[in-house]
Amino acid sequence: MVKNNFFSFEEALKRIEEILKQLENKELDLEEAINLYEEGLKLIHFCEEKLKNARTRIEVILKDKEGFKLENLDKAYELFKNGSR
Amino acid sequence: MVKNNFFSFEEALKRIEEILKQLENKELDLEEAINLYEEGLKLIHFCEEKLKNARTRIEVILKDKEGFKLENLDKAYELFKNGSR
Amino acid sequence: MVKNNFFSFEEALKRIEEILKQLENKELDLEEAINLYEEGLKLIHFCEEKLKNARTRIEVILKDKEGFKLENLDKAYELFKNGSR
Amino acid sequence: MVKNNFFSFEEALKRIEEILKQLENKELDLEEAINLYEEGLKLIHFCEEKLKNARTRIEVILKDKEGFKLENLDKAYELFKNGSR
Amino acid sequence: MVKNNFFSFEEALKRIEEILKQLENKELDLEEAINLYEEGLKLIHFCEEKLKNARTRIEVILKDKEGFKLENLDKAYELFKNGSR
Amino acid sequence: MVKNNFFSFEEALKRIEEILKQLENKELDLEEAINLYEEGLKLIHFCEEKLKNARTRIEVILKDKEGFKLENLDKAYELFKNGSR
Amino acid sequence: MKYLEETKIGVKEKEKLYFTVKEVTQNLKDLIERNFSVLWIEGEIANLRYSQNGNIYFNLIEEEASLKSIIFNSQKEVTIAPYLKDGLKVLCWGRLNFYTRSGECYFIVRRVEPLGKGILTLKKEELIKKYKPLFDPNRKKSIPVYPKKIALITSLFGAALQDFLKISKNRWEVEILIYPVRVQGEGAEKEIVQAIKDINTHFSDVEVIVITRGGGSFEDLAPFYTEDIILGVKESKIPVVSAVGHEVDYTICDLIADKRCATPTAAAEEVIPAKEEVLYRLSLYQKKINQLLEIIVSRREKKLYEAKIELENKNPFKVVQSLEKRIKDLSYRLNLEMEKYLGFKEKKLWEIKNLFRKRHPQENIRILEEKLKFFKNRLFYSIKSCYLEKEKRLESLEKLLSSFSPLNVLRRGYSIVKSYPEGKIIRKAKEVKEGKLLEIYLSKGKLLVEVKKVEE
Repeated sequence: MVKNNFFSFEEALKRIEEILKQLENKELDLEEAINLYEEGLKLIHFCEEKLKNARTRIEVILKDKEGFKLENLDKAYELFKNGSR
Repeated sequence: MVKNNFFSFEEALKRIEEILKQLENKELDLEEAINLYEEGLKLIHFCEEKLKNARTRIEVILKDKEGFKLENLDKAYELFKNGSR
Repeated sequence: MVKNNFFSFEEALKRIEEILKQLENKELDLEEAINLYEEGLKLIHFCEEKLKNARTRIEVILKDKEGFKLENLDKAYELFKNGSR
Repeated sequence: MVKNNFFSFEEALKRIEEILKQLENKELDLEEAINLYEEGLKLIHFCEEKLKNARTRIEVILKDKEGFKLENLDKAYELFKNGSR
Repeated sequence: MVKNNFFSFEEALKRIEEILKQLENKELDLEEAINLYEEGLKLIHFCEEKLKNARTRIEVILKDKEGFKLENLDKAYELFKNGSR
Repeated sequence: MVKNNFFSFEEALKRIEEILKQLENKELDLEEAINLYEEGLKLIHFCEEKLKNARTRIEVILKDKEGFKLENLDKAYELFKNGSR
Repeated sequence: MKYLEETKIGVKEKEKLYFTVKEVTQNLKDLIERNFSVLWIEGEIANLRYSQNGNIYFNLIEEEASLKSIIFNSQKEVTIAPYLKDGLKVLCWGRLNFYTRSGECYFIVRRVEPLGKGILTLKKEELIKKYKPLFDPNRKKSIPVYPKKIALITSLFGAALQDFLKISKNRWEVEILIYPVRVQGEGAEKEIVQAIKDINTHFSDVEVIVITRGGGSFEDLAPFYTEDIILGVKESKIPVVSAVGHEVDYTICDLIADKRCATPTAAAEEVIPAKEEVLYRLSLYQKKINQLLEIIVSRREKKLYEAKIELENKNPFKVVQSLEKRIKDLSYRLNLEMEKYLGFKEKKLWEIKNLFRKRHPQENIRILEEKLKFFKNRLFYSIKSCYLEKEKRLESLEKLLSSFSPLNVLRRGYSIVKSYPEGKIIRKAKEVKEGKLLEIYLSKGKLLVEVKKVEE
């Protein structure tokens, strides 16, 4: 997953909802409707990937935790320092 | 499909309905009636072509989606960026 | 059909109806009656031809439509533009 | 038929009726009666000729109509133009 | 018979009737009576001639009519013109 | 246990609670949620480790002319028993 | 005093000869209540009785003196009430009230302290009263929940230390510094205050100071009721926990400390968190964090799924299909309309044609021909009748004429004689001469004769 940092899952979802709202407009051009649909499909796929990756990452984190060592606390600490600001 | 941007599908549909209404007027000139009919038929044909293209494009999109890869997210991203403006 | 633009089917019909009204007048000169009758006959024939031509033209249009190509959309577009005014 | 435009069929008929009325008057001069008779007969003959011509003309018109050609529309048109005034 | 044009059939008849009236007068001179009578006779003869001529003329007119030519219409017309005044 | 002095158990617990509060926000970014989750899990693990290794140290503060001295309890008892206090 | 009162009356007497009872009692009330607001009175309880409304009535006596006293039910101190009995020496706090209705003075008692022990308690009250702001709960420092280092101020040989250490073992990773002090006897409070000071100065990383000792007599606990303790504890920057004395009695030290525990054991439990508890809490946290993440992720999965379904519902394929149907419909309608239009025109033309056919001039011609024929017949007939008329008339005239003919007499044998060639009718013989030619008309034919002889 290389470029997924450009826009987040939530932004994508918001865009999907926007697309859905636009698709409800009966006056919409067919051409445009198809474009929106395509974009929607791609975004949904993008989100699915994101979620799949998230689940994978959670599993990795949980596994890591089992074999967690104290040395890892450095990392935790840094996370903490960054997070608490 | 080169010049289909000049007038939209919906405009064509509206025009056809207009033609139908005009044709219902029995006092209409024969000459004009035939011209209207010709125009109507051509517009219908135009719409049919449009729809055929739309159908094909949707099919391509759907097929694409099956073989959707993460690389395609670049495209999705661009769509998203453009779309969200 | 060269001079059919001079008067339309409907004008011809109107003229025929006028002739009919004149022919109903018992005081009418025989000479004139015959002239009117001749004119009427010719107009009726003219109208018949017009209708026949119309049918033929419609058939041609329909056939055209089968072999309709996208290039023809230019024409359809112009028809549409003129028509919608 | 050169001078038939000088007086019409109907005028001739009227004259005949007049003649008949005069002839039926018993006081009429013999001389005059004969003159009237002669005139009457001639007028009747004139009318007969007229009717014969009319018959022939109608037949021609009807025959014409069968072989009606588009070129004749010019004539029909002129008739129409004159007639509609 | 030279002078029969001077007076018509009807005038002749009238003269005869006059003669008759004179002849009824018993006092009438024989000579005069005879003169009158003779005049009467002559007049009757005149009338008979007239009648004969008339008959012949009627027949001729009828015959003429059979062989009626268009040129005769001129004459008929003139007759008509004069007659209708 | 090397770096556990960088942040206290209490701070870690506080951070965990903070993370929990943030995670209760349903609108949270997925990405961020997972990061928080990872951080939280690591901190929990850190705390558990800390607790597992916990041991109580007891010392007695002794005051003399030079200042303060820490002694273990047994020795302190002895010193006190010997009547120096 | 007596003199003063007399003078006062004297002044008033100048104005008034006598007082009403009301005036006197009112003056007495003012006098008493103004001069004795709130006061402590020491005495012995006598004639103690409990009223039905909960008020307690008794007399405070000392030798021959007696003061009527009331403890109102609403102001009754619950703890002391059961211990009151006649003969008990007490110190009462309250105010004097003069009742004008009965003319009696009552001591309204608000607080009762048994004498002896009661004096120390009074002292405690006085200290509390004096340092009241220091006891404000809002001033108290919070005790760290997970302290790493705590200091214990106590006697090295007391049971309290043992109790405390026993609990603290295996409870939490904590460093306990013991600062040995005396916890009873003269000057013990000074040692304790010094300990607090030392720890604050030299062991600033200590997070909690615990001052503790077991229960004992009131005298044993005396150091913990001192002003020094109040000031010492107050000065500490490190939060102080006090666990001194009995469970029921609060010492001054208990009151001034940031936290009070009933016993050393309780203090250990309070100050040092239990390992299991924290572990349990951590496991709860872990559960919760997993749950929250699951909620977040599954919520998104659900949302995404719904969006996917919705998008699928809005698949333009459906639009295309409906548009295709519409176009088909339009196409059909267009052809139908055109057919209708042409049909209409054709029908109209056909109707007109029919009408026109009826107006064919052939009919006119036929009528005219017939008329003409009729005229012709009439013409023939009329000329014929004209001719015949004339002929008939002529014939009748002819007949008439012949009937009038003068020659008719001839048939009877008469003749007419005319001169010849003059043709003059001869009526008399003398009109002629011999040899003259005469014409003789007979009934049939005529004769030409010569006159032979004339006879008159």
